[in-house]
Amino acid sequence: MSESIDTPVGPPIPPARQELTLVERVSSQMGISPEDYMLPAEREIRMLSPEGTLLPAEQQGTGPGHEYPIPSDEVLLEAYERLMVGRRVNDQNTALVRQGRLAVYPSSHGQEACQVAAAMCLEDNDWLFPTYRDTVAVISKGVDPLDVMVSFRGDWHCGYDPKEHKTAAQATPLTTQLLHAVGAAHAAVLRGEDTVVLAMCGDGATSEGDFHEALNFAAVFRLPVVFFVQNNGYAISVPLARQSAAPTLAHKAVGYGMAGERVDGNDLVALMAALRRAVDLARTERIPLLVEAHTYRMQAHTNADDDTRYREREEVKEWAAKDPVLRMETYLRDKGVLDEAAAARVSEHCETVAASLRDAMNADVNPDPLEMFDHVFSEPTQQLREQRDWLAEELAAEAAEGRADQAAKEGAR
Amino acid sequence: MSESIDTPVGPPIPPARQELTLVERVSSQMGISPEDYMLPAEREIRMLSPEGTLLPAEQQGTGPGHEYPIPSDEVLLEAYERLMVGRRVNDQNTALVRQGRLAVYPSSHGQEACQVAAAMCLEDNDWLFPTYRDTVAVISKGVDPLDVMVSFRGDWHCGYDPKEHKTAAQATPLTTQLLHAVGAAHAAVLRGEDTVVLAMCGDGATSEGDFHEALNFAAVFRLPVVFFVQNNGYAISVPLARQSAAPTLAHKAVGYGMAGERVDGNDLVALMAALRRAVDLARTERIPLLVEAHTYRMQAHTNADDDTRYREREEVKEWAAKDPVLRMETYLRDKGVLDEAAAARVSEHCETVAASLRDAMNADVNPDPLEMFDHVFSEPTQQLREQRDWLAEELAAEAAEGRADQAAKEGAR
Amino acid sequence: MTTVTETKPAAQSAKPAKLTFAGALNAALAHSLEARQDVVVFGEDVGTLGGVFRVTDGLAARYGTDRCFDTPLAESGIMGTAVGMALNGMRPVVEMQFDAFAYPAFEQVASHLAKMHNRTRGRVELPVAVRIPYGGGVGGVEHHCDSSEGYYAHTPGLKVYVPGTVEDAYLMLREAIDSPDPVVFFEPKKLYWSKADLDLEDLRATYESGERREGSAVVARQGTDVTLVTYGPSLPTALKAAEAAAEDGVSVEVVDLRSIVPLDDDTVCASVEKTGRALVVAEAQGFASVASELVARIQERCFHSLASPVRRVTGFDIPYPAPKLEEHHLPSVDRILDVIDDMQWED
Amino acid sequence: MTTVTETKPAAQSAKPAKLTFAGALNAALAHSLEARQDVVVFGEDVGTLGGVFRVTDGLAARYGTDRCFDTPLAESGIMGTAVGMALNGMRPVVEMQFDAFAYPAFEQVASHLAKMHNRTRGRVELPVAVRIPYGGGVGGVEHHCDSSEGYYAHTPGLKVYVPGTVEDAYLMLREAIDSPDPVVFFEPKKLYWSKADLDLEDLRATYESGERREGSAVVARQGTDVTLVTYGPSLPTALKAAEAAAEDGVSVEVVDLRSIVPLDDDTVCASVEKTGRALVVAEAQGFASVASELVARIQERCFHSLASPVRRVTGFDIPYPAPKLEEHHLPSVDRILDVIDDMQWED
Ligand SMILES: Cc1ncc(C[n+]2csc(CCOP(=O)(O)OP(=O)(O)O)c2C)c(N)n1
Ligand SMILES: Cc1ncc(C[n+]2csc(CCOP(=O)(O)OP(=O)(O)O)c2C)c(N)n1
Ligand SMILES: [Mg+2]
Ligand SMILES: [Mg+2]
Repeated sequence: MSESIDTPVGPPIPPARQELTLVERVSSQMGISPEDYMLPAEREIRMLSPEGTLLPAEQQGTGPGHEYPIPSDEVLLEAYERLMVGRRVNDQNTALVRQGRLAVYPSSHGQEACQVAAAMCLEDNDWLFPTYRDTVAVISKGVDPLDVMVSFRGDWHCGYDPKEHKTAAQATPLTTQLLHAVGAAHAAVLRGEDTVVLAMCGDGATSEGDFHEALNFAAVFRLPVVFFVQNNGYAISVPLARQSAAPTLAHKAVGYGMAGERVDGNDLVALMAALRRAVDLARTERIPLLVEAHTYRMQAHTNADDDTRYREREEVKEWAAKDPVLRMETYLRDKGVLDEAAAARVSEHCETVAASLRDAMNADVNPDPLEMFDHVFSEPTQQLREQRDWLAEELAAEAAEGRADQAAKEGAR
Repeated sequence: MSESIDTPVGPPIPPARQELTLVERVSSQMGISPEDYMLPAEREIRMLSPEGTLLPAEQQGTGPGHEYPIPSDEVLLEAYERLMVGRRVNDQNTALVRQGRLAVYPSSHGQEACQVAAAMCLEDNDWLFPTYRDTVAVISKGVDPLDVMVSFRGDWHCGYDPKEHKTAAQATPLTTQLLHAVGAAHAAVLRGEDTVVLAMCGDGATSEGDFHEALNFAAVFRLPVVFFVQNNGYAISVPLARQSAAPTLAHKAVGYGMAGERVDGNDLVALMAALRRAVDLARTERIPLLVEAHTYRMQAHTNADDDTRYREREEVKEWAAKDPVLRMETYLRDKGVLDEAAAARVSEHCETVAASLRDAMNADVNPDPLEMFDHVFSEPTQQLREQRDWLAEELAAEAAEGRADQAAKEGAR
Repeated sequence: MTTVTETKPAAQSAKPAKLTFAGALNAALAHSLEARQDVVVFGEDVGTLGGVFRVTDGLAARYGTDRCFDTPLAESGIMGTAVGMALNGMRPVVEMQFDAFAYPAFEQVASHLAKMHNRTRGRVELPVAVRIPYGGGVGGVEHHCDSSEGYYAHTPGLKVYVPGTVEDAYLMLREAIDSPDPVVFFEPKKLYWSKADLDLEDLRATYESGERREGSAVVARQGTDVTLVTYGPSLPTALKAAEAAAEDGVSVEVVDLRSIVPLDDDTVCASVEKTGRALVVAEAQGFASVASELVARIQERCFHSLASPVRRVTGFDIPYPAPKLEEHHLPSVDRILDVIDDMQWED
Repeated sequence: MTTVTETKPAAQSAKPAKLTFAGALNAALAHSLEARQDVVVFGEDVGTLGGVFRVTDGLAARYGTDRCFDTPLAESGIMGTAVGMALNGMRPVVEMQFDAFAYPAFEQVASHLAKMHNRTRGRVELPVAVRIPYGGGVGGVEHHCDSSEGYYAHTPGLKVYVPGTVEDAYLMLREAIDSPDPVVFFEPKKLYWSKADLDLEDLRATYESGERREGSAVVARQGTDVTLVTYGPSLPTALKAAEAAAEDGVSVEVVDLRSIVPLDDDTVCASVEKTGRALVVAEAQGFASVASELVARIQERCFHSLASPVRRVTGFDIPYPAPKLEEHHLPSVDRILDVIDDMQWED
């Protein structure tokens, strides 16, 4: 980070006052009114029925200003594979939590279509800003699952290199990462790069002040950020109606002069279509957009949570019927894109990943306690060096005692 | 604050999920679509031309769902008097700052129509939550100008009793008061009172996270709060285009399922009409609303500011032509509501207020330093008592030295 | 009211332990809701769910959803509306779900909650209790284990309470709610499941009899050689260390502060003047912390009674570490014993 | 680099004073913008207006509006985007307009700015400089005069610099911007208009020669009887008090810390071991503050050299008072002299 940047300084921030507002310009290019540009389509975008059949165009919710071309079969097959891996990762990790091998795991079981689409809509140089629940998105972006699990196993806070993977550390303090995403996009724009940044958050997170500040900064500075809200209906126990009285979360775009759209969050085809277009628009027009996906968290918030306290089993069952995995599988099989060979390959891939997770999480890894002092600053201060020495002495004494005890035991034998 | 509340507990918070959303219900009562309910009218509401003539109905910007009856002549005359007093207070205080009698004074010169309407639209039991710039609103609500000036003279932070006047201490940390307003409204609703709360902020303040959280809490809990944004085009030096890319600030209502409206902020008639209706709706429907008034701060941000650095004199001149005082005066004179006698009475009232301000601010008031320890807690802690004693000793020693010096001087004579 | 209940693991106690720390808090909330109509409890997940630690369990059902309710997910919103509610006659008890998640509310706390009474020259009281589950030792992931009491203790206008026993969990939370001043009430997460043989109705009667020990420290264990000053999450560790030291022939007096603001200087100084040595134990990072303040005051006030420098055992000056490392970060019995050992006994 | 420039009022200085504290900061920003392309300066009113204290005056015009620009009015937004920008290769210098207006950014500071390097196991550096005009003594109204360094100094992962001289204003701001770690850089408001006879080009040359005194304290005045440890806004007061004490025959050594984190224990201890007495002076409320830490460390490290307890003169534990009262709140020369008088000289 100490070298200076030698790429030329990028396009200037737009001047304070423009003849046409951004909304007016983009909407008139699209031939629709500014309000129609900003407001989501009347219905959420959906390509597949819950049973996995392609809906007729007029039932997809699309329309003027809300057109979403369906991605190619190739892309969708690739997406399916990641979907399957994601599901397997979720369920393997949940099992490892039960076995006490992981400290915690907030599963995205049920939301994997969102996870996969969020990563796959991006180019290699684009950035992803995920939350604690977005492990599958991080993996889909190309981070090694074992590195991701470092945090959930309790070894260290983040186990991968955010800069290598253009994937920020998974954020726990809600909504804070949206601002980081905006800053990352701003940096790219200042350098004249055409990077797009996708920032993820949940429905509950939209209530935080940082949500407002992030969307507003992105709009005012015209930054290519796609804000992707996974609305799974709950923030731990608190239902959406306690978070918002807006008709939909996508309506929040209007307050920033942004376009908002709603998508069926369990329909991988619709998600891929909508997010890809959002990313394209963000890149070509250099604008932010808001996409809300309506989905469902099938399991409790984390292993520490008991969801029977706040939601009906009936509701959970209803959503099981809309599971994104089956839906996508049916569609691809019916279409002949997913044949037996492909299915077998996918399933093998899933098992390999799961096995490596099991092996790694069952291994005993013990981080070095002295490392606690190494990354507070780029160089430890005098104060930290003294504290490090104190701990080092303690550890040495303990080790010596341990050796003494051991020797005593061995002597006694 | 230590007695328990004996009024019955008020109407329950609405249940988590409702058949119809609030927006759907209210808008269908009004016979318009939810989007038309939430979005501001196409043009800002304006009753008077810049020259002070009543505009024909079709030019007022009103329409279905956006009807604003004009208040009675009596009310408007009363409003005019407060407007004149407000202008006089602003200019007197600015003069006192120049003379070094006040530490600081953020003048609302040019915005007095907003100030007066904000206070006058409320009933006695309604609460006002003002900012540093809203001195005239606080006075219009009935607080003694001399009490308000305690803070600007530097004696203490707030000089009036917020509970007596149902007027919060003027807030400096931007936008924080909007949440206080929401809490105050929530308290009233819980006790079954039909209080309305009006919360004021500037255009810059809408960018803070607290703006979002306040509007959202108010909407989710269905609280009778009118959020009144005085958009004067600048946050110190930063123009509106750097605060928001939305078509108008009133559009921000949509993200909360609220109605937003824009009003000409230099037209006291339109402001009175729009705010009164907002307060009525808030009270009868128990809903929050957002009202944006477009106005202009004619002077620098405060006496410490130099506005020639960031805005053209031409622009200031343009706005001078739209001055709210002249406009209202012309209208009321032309209508025969303001005759010579009334004008003389108003002018006398203004001079009385100004004279009392001058007298009070020119008097030397010195707060007791030991009072610094009295209001940190309801009872000073042991630690504070010790610190108070320390200072008391110091003051006593200084006084003794002063007396000794004095005696020495007198002895020498 | 002078007996001090040590927190013992249930298995070791003679009678079956009845009351948990979390249960005592829950009861204190319930009794407060019953005692005064102006009390309202709100925050994230405190309603239907009963809080992620179940401290508000059953309150919404028993007292109604207008007395105990969930808010949108926004801590500044929770704190700011609590300020407004209190200004308009209510007595809010708000929960910040975890220590680090109170930071978004910091402006509302520092600029309003702490200052309103003073700003308005005493005309407005803000009787708000802010409950913060806090501290480490429970294997929590990042941002869930901060010891943040230092930020609040450093902010004039806030009272700061940290109970370390089940009894105090009940009594001090009721005091916090009844206080006319804002109180930041820290609940050591690792004590939530600690238990004591206490009868709730006795506790309630004690509290309602009007006896108070607000702002006063207690001597949690008598001793003669060295004074160990501590509070909240470190109290059980301190008591264990004192026990162990006794076996080595060092008699440790343990002072449980209970309240950081106000602070009971008299009890602390009386003990240090008696023992001539002092050690402060607290989990938070030590730099510019409550522990620093305690060391500073003790040497300021008891300098000539001190046989050796006042020492401290605190968390290191590092961000709270990952679960597998926290045991090395937190003050431990061994670390305390080492420091006691090192207190110039030859003098 | 060991000469220390005392801040003198222009009228008293022999040569016409050339450089103000604010001017030195402005130059440091300009030279940093010139020295590295990754530096960007942003915040509220820092662009067109040049900042409410004119510290960023002319930067937008000279270096372009993509190097120095105004943001929407949202401090969490400013801090959060700075984190993201730094993560993606920039070197942001952000301004919080006044001390108390940095509080909305507290979560971004405490949970991300301070922790990111550690969270990512050292993989991500966040070279962000946060400029905060701070402290009192300028007749400011409420929320404009907080001494908030304690909050940041208590947060592991942040460096905290507080220059007290015009020379340090320049050198330390450049250090802060070049630091690979986040630095909270406090600018004492009451020193903005203080002046010194310094040549900017000399300063620039000195800095660019690579000589550094990062994190080290300096002895701002030599003395033998008592050590006065201070920093930033209190430095001129401390020097005046030392002058006055000299007239009373007490020789005061003044240590200017310059950097709170990291802290130069060696310089402080060397002085205290020499003088045998220590006094800490700081404007912030004293409870659980940087001053507490200094008192604690001095007694921990120099106990056996101390002839009397380490004392402190700080702001009282009250919200910052209104303009007419601030003179009674702030450490004054007289108050410092009183405490020095009280340091058991008969011993
Ligand atoms: C600032 C902050 N406050 C509170 C929490 C505690 N918390 C963790 S997850 C969560 C609910 C989040 O809900 P949502 O945004 O809908 O995401 P989901 O968990 O449903 O994916 C809460 C309250 C937190 N992590 N950060
Ligand atoms: C949280 C916070 N940040 C910054 C400031 C400093 N400040 C005072 S007024 C102001 C501009 C406010 O603009 P606006 O909201 O439009 O109100 P106006 O002054 O125009 O009435 C700023 C930045 C503040 N008071 N509070
Ligand atoms: Mg959710
Ligand atoms: Mg403005």
